[in-house]
Amino acid sequence: MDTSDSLAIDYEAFRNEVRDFAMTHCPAELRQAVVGLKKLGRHEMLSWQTILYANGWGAPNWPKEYGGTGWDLRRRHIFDETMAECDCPTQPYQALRHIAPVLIEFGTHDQKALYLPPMLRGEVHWCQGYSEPGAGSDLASLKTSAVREGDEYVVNGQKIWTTGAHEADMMYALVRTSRGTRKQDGITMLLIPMNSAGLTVRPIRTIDGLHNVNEVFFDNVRVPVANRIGEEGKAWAYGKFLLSHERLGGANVAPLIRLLARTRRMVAEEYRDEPGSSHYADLVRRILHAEAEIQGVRALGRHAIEDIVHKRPLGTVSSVIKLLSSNLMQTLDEIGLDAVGRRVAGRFRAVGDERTNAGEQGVEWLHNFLHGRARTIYGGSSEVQKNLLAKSLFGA
Amino acid sequence: MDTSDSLAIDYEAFRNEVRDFAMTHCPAELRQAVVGLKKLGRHEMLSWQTILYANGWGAPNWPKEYGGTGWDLRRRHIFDETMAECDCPTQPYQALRHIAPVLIEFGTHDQKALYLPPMLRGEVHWCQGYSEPGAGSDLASLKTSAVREGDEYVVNGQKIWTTGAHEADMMYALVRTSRGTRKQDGITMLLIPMNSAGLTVRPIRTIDGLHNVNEVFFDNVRVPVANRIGEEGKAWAYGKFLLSHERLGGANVAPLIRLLARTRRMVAEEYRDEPGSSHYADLVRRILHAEAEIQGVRALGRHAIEDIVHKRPLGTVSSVIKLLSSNLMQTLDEIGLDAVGRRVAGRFRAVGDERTNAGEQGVEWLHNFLHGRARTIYGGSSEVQKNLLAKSLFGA
Amino acid sequence: MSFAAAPMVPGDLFDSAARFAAAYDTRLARLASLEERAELLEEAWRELTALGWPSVAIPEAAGGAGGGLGDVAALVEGAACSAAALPLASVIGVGPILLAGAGDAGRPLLAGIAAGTHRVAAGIAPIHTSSAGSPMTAQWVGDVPRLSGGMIGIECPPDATHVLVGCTVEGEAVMLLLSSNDERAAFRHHERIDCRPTLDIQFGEARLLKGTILARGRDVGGAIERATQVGAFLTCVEAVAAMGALLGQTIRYLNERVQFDAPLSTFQVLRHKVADLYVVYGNLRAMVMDLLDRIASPSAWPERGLDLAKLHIGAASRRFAAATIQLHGGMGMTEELLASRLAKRLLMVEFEYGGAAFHEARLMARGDRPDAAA
Amino acid sequence: MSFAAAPMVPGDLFDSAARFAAAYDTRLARLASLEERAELLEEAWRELTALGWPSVAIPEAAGGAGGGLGDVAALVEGAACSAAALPLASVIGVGPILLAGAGDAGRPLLAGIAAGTHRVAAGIAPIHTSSAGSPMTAQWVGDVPRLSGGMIGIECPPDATHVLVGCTVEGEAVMLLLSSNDERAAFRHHERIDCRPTLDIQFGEARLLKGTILARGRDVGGAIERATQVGAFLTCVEAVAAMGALLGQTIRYLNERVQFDAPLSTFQVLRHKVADLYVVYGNLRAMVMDLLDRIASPSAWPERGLDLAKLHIGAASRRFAAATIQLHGGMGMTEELLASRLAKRLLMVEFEYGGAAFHEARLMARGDRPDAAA
Repeated sequence: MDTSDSLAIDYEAFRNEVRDFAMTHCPAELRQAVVGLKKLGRHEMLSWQTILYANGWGAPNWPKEYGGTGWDLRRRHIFDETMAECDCPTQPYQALRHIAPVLIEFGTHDQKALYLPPMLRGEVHWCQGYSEPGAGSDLASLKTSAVREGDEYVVNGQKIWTTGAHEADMMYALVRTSRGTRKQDGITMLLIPMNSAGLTVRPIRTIDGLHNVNEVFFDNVRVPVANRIGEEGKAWAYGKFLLSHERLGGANVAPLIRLLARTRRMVAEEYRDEPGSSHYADLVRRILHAEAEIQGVRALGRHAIEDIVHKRPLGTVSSVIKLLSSNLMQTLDEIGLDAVGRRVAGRFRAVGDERTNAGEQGVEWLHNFLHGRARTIYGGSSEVQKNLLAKSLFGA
Repeated sequence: MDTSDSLAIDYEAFRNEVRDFAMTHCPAELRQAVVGLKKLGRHEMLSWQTILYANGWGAPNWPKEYGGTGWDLRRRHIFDETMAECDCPTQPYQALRHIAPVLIEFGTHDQKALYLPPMLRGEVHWCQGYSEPGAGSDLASLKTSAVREGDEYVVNGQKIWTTGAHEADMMYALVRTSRGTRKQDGITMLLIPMNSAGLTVRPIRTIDGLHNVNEVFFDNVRVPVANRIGEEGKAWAYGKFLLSHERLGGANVAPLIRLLARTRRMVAEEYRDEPGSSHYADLVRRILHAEAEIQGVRALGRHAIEDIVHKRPLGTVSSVIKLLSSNLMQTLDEIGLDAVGRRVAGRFRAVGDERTNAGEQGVEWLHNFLHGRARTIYGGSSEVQKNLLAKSLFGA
Repeated sequence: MSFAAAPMVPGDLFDSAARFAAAYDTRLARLASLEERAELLEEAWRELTALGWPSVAIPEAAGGAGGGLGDVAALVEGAACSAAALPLASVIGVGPILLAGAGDAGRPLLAGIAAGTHRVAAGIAPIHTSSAGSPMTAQWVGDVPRLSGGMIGIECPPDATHVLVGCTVEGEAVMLLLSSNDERAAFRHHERIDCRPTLDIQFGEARLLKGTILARGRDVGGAIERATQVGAFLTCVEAVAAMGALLGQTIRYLNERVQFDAPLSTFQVLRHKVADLYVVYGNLRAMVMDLLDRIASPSAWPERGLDLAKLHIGAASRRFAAATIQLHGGMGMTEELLASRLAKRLLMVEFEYGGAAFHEARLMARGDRPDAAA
Repeated sequence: MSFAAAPMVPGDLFDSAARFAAAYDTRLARLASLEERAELLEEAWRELTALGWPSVAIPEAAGGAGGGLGDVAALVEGAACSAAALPLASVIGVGPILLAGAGDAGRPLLAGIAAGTHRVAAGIAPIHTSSAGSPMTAQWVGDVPRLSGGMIGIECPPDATHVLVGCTVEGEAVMLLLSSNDERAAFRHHERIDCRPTLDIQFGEARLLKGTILARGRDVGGAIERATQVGAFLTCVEAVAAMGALLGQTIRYLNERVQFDAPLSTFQVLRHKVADLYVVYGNLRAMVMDLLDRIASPSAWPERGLDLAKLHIGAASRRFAAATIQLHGGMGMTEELLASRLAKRLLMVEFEYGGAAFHEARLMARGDRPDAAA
């Protein structure tokens, strides 16, 4: 992070530059899909990545020497906010934000040279192999095993909830190479090609009826030792590094603000013919309360970024932001359900048209509601966040 | 309980008899005080008890041989419901419902002869000495000690939250006479005259600004051994007996129904000039939801009474009823606060008029709200009830 | 020993419906394609017709079993324990009650249903029209009703033969009967959020529907009102049944699932959340059982009680579903899990037979008048 | 190490107000009688006047300290940590802002306040009238305002010398100044639910108030609006301060209190409830700090942001108070406990400077227009 030149930077000019680029270079159909709350897959995400790369913005969070922008935290934050405001898709975060920083910190020279450039160019799609059937919130309980045989690891076991596994080229996975006294010991990180022999992807039909996540089975999958990140058995520390690196992902409240505006618009539209109904008033009231809370989250995010810039301790703010954001998104999802439900809940899927994004106008709010239930589960469930907060509040 | 003649009883005729009696014999000023959510003290409760006694209804829950009515459970339930519907005060429950059944079951002949008749006639006011500063939900942790010296116990320690201690003649108290391996052992029940030397009552000003409860200090208070109920050190069992005896106190939902009607009336009155306001609609909606839930609680109570009558196991229904009733009362209290608050919260106590029940019209709803916070604390806090339920639901 | 929900309407009907629905649900859960699911539902409907379910509430004189609402409730409750994707309540409960308003004119249709030759979807105008979109409107042209707009989300048995429409034409209650291939209307089929089959009917601009009037007048109006309330009530029955089943699933899951080296059921916050759900369930279960008792006594139809129940259960079902999905963690997001399907069944409750706005408006219009007797 | 709330506006003013208020609060909590409490509050007001607090926001030209809203906020925040029963925000914050709208005519009064010779209660018609009861109405009789009805619940310093009234007479904004013993009005004194002194003014049927006009016109209207929003904002500052203090009290209590042989702070449900409260507190604290920043930049008065904040914090304060009382068990019911007094302070928040209905109506009337700059 280059705070040295922070004073010299005109952040408002930067914001305008990003906005102009987004509005002129992001394809209309992509922005339309984002506005319509549609699911984005490999193709959409990689094509947008290619465009950003061409402008030198492939990796806002990487140092310049690896082809990143080298931006300071404030500019990264402005970039994220503005892109979200302009309804641009998110970049392939599993590659750029999750595994790349780990590679840059702990990878070998060869690994960086092999994997980073294709990520930048939007040529390779990555997925994350962490969760297992018996290891969700309690990730350290993972059991998928990797046994070393010569220059290879032989991997056996199962991953679950693997977003995008069916479209991915590569997976970065946590596997168990030994059992220590602490279950956090003996965990190793491997980069696994998805076309490896013995690797099977099975779609999970989620509650929204769509296919977003998968189970991934490993049956004697052989992975070269050269694909191991860092030391054997030390990957828990890399995971923690990643966590601290991404701890302010939640500070980008632009998606929340965008959903707020969209919800308000939709409710006004849906109740166009009943402006005096007490249910409309009730929905508007709930939107106002959500807006008020979002004011606070936005300020929390800004304060946190300033704390990082000024090297003040962050404390538990990332947990607070995660809890607030996930709850607020669900609040808005629920307002969405309430507004369109009477018209659309009885017509969720049209017989004779099973395309993912087909269906009655407004049905995306139901998908959103269902899909959004996971917001308080993934990325550290609300229960886990509250355990963390309580520990800090009570001093034990 | 005489279920033998249940089939022969005309319960509707009984209900009418109770209603007629209540409407003709309960003094208007008493019923007015109940309607106005006023605090009732010793005088009000005992005067009503005297009237009921004169009609042979002094103790609806006692067997006939002790001067009770000998009614079956259904009639007792109808009696309670109807009295509440008619806005009659509750009878002195600490005497009639709490200590009397214990006396009848475990007391000596002399104790019964000495204490029961004055209770019936409304001559003696009782209070309960259970809670201590370190023993609230965890009652068995009580520390007030009683050491035997000849024919007396010498009592030292402190009770807290003692309702009506400042107006009471007698206290039934749990004290510790020894320490066993289980902390439930070594607890003894004593009947203690409130005018004993060394006994001090200190008022607690509660959050509603009123004086309802007290601290009671024991400084070498000497209590005759003749005032001990049952065996020394066995009182935990008597407490449990009492609990099972009173476990359906909550089945009388008449107070809840009465508060519902009163809340509805008050809200309509308070918003008389703003019938179209969305806040009025919101309050009415909340009242409707409360009414719906009360339908369920009422049915739960009725089902539970039938279960007892037919000797079916009750399970956890008393916890369910307690949780629902206390929450619903608080919901209605809160609607009350919302409706009158803008007019009365800024004028809570009038300078120059400190009488308990003085103040702006409607201020009783604020008292009620504040006082009502304790509903989910006393008589088994909501947290304790949920622990009990969970144990039953999970089988451990 | 841990929790198992006790039926509200126990007996053979409940048991056989529960078994039947569980078996089909297991098969249905494996199928992703709408076409395959529709085929399986058709098979299920044939089987339950053979079991005589559609005739359970039809008078003996019309060839039915002459049962009451309690029998329908027992079947509906049993099936709801597995979130059965079948329009049972509306077809075997609401339909016959609506038809009863047609008097003799409805007799042949009732007989057809009882015989298994007719499968009838029952649409009720105020329930199945949405104020957003193009709600149905109707005028008289002489003696012929002219309909515009349409109706949406009508529950529909597999391969329906007829659609019954209860509506109002210029203030007069009218019952129309359309063949399911009537060319004067456009029919469109959907799955609801809980996977049940539904039907939209669009009449377009102004469609003259000659020969569709089955009955009209005051009895029809009464039947529409009664059918609406029975639909709402059976929805409540299903909601409580689904809650009980979901609670059982949740408790079992938390007892079995280990995280941080202990079963989830040892974590106090999760225990209390389950206790909260149990309290909600216990309250609503008692409410519904009580309403069933009151309904059984014909002198005191609990009009207000039914509206209150439906008003409240819609919102309660939503919260119940959300809480149980959260308690199941990631597993709660899998459609293949019975718990998720039960949760989706609960999400639908608010939108069936009148949502909160509908019942609130009725209650407010009626004032605080209590039901005839308690 | 466990939680301690960090001030939003740290510095000497905060520290001295916190110390001052804590000392008086300890003494006040022991007094049950309204008369004794009133005497102590009078002593406190004399002392804080000697410390110069009433003059903090008064321009130097009028003999004040020339401070800004930040200084007022610091004092108010410090005092709110002990739920001080003093009308600080309204007297030292809202009053001077209202008076500023009177221009030169207000100067002598401002000087009197700065000098400590005047104690002024500030009533604002739309805030301090209740639509239930007899709201104030006003007409012109020539150049003299004729007032009927009255105003209620105006925060009032001990032994007030004057009452300032901002209101509208036939569409024109007017500022009236009444002596506190003006015989044309009836004054009645109360304690609020949080023990602060308040004043009701009743004008009865139709009272001619000759010689009371301090100023009239557009600037007065602007000052009334500004004073209302500042009052609401300072209420939010107090609410957040009270929440922080209450959270600290609650955590300490749970760490110390043993039940079932373990400190209460070891029970997971209680831990999570406290975590929930902390999240609410953290959010509102950031919101209020952000608003203070935006207020400090005069080009972008955050009109919408302030309305949203007050709308939300009223309801949040209620829930916060209820939850902490429950967490304190029986202890939460004792008025002698600081936590109870903080909780009662929070209960009052919804009813100060416009409740939810007031701010909702403003927000809806204004549409979705955002503040000038974020």
